[in-house]
Amino acid sequence: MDPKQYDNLQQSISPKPSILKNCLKAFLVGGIFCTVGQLITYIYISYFNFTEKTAGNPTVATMIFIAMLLTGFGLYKKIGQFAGAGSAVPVTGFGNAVISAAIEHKTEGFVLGVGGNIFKLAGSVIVFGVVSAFVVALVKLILVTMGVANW
Amino acid sequence: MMDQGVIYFPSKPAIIGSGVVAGPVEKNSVFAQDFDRLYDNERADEDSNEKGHQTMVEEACQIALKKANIKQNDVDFLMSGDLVNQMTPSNFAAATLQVPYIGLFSACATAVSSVIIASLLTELGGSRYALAGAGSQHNSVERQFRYPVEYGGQKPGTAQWTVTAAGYVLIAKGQMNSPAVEAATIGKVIDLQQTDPFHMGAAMAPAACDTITRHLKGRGQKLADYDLVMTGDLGKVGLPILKEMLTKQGMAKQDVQKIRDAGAEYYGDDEAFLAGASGAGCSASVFYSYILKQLNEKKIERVLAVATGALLSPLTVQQNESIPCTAHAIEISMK
Amino acid sequence: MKKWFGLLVILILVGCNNGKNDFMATNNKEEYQQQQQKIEQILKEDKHVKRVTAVFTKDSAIVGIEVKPFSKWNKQKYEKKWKKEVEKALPDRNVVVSTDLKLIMETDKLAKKQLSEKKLDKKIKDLKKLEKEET
Amino acid sequence: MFVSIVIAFIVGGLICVIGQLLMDVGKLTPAHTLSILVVTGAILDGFNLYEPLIDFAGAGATIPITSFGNSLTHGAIAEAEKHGWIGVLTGMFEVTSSGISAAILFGMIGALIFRSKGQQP
Repeated sequence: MDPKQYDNLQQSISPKPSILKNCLKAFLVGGIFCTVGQLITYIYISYFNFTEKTAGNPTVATMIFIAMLLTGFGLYKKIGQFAGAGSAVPVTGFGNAVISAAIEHKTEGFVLGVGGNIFKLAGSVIVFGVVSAFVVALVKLILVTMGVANW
Repeated sequence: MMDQGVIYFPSKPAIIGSGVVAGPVEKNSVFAQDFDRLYDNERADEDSNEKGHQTMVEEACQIALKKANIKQNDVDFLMSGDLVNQMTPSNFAAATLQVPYIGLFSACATAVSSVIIASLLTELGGSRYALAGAGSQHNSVERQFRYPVEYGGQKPGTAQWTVTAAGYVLIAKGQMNSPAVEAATIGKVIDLQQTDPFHMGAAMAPAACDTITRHLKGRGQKLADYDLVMTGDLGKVGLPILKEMLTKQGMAKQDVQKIRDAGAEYYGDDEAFLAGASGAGCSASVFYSYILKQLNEKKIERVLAVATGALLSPLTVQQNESIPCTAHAIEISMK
Repeated sequence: MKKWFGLLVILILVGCNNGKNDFMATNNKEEYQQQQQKIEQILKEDKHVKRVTAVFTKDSAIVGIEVKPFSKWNKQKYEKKWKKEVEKALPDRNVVVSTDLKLIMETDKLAKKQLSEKKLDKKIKDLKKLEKEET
Repeated sequence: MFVSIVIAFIVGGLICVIGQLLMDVGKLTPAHTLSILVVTGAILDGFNLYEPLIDFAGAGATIPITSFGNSLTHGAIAEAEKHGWIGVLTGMFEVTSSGISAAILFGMIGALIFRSKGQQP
């Protein structure tokens, strides 16, 4: 049997993921994470000296703290299996990637294990964030210098 | 009657003892009552997953020896393998057991390939007693091949759950009233360009199909000559694919439908385990507890046990290579 | 979980809608009636404004403007425009204009409290500093 | 305020749906998906489109990982505006340090106090 024929056979038997159902679940859970974020933002604005602009940072830190608890108690992977991108895309997913790697590699010691592997999964997000931010800012700087665009 | 990769054992090496241990999640397995020991802790109370894995291998071997009433010093060989990097759980267990040892890697098919080698050594007269088997531990395998255990990635419905279990058998010269290894078929490595590491069933089914076909041809048999044909860890999706392939090759439909798969049945209908169980411990724990028990109780007489293995590494997956797979088969009979 | 969440939402709703349906809330000093009306005139016609809260002293003024939810997309553009207009209307004062929730909340608080001019001036200065913060 | 929360829910949910589509239809791994979303956030900020989204949706835009790319670019652009070429390099982490530092800190704390719960499906 050649690979193409087999692939057709295999796909006719394998169950397909229900994309609509997955999207609905991602929407619901992702929405809930953002709602919780919004409520935390309100708390920081109401009870602490933060404006809408500056409340973002403590909110993100709080969300990552929540992610630590959910990961540590073994709940985040259950949410993740249900929600897919709904729990991966919010910043808690970034936190989960970092924290799960840290917990996992604890047995190899804190320096090489935790320290060396903490960004094993989340590192690419930082790398591509920084590189793309650099390129975008540079392009913009060039365009502004040329007088084609405004800041 | 020489066919590619098919071995016949005229002296009928006997399986005189077996030991199967499993982790806490495996208490829910439909095969759990046949296991010799179930741990309450997935690391077998050790401080790392890999150490726990090693302990499981050691205990399974000890149980097999104890059941057969054989001393450790009388064992000539140990054939073992697992899925962790460089097979350290097996290697370290061999250091503890102090039995001459060769580590084998056929991924999840090591459960059977180790028994084939042990039977060969016995057949040659080079071994009085040989231990053979394989194991896997969920956490250590998961973190090596996929993500950290606590990472919240979504697995598709075709993904399988790596079993925490180890199964070992003690093989001796042929004797009455013990299940005998009559023949075996060593698998080719088959690669039909499947690339999804979350769909091992589809990658491994062609290898199982090839091995079963060759074994039946080499032995001049039909599926109906076996009371039980069981594959290792094709899972709930891989098994129907295998059945479809065999049917297409002209095997009788009612015989093909009787093929069972340890991985597909392992956790029953629990949907949390998606497409079922996988891992070297999956086939080893079922073959060397459930099947041997059925044979010993003379409920069945002839079994074809086919363990499948996906020969991938995280590296090859990331380098966009396809997943080559193999399957090894042994024919066990009870007279 | 869902129940708690619903309760929280209701609490916030109740907390926010405490009968403040008027368009503009101020510290209501008679001597600043004129300025108050000026500001109201500027903003009342604007269809993006939901509510205004303002506090005046002799030397300074703070105007918090709540933007309608679906106009928030261009909030920064509107804020710039309003800033200009309000500064023009109150040329002799140190003015803070903001659409930020924090500034609106604080201005609301100031409007309710009866504080001395000096204290109000200081508070407004603090809020201006807060508004300038970037991170 | 209720309307704002509903908007945050819907916008945040929709960004996650985009992520889910990338994974299910585009067959991408989570790491690829998140990287693409971060890059998207960075590019959107280049066109001055992400800040309005934050003004509109609040946490619905700041919680998804896209905002990480946005704030990196935002910091870089803000510094570039002030200091020119060098600013592009130095401004990057000015706004976003909290996410990364919190992740590192809580990762370490998590490793100290937790142990993998492991095997529950």
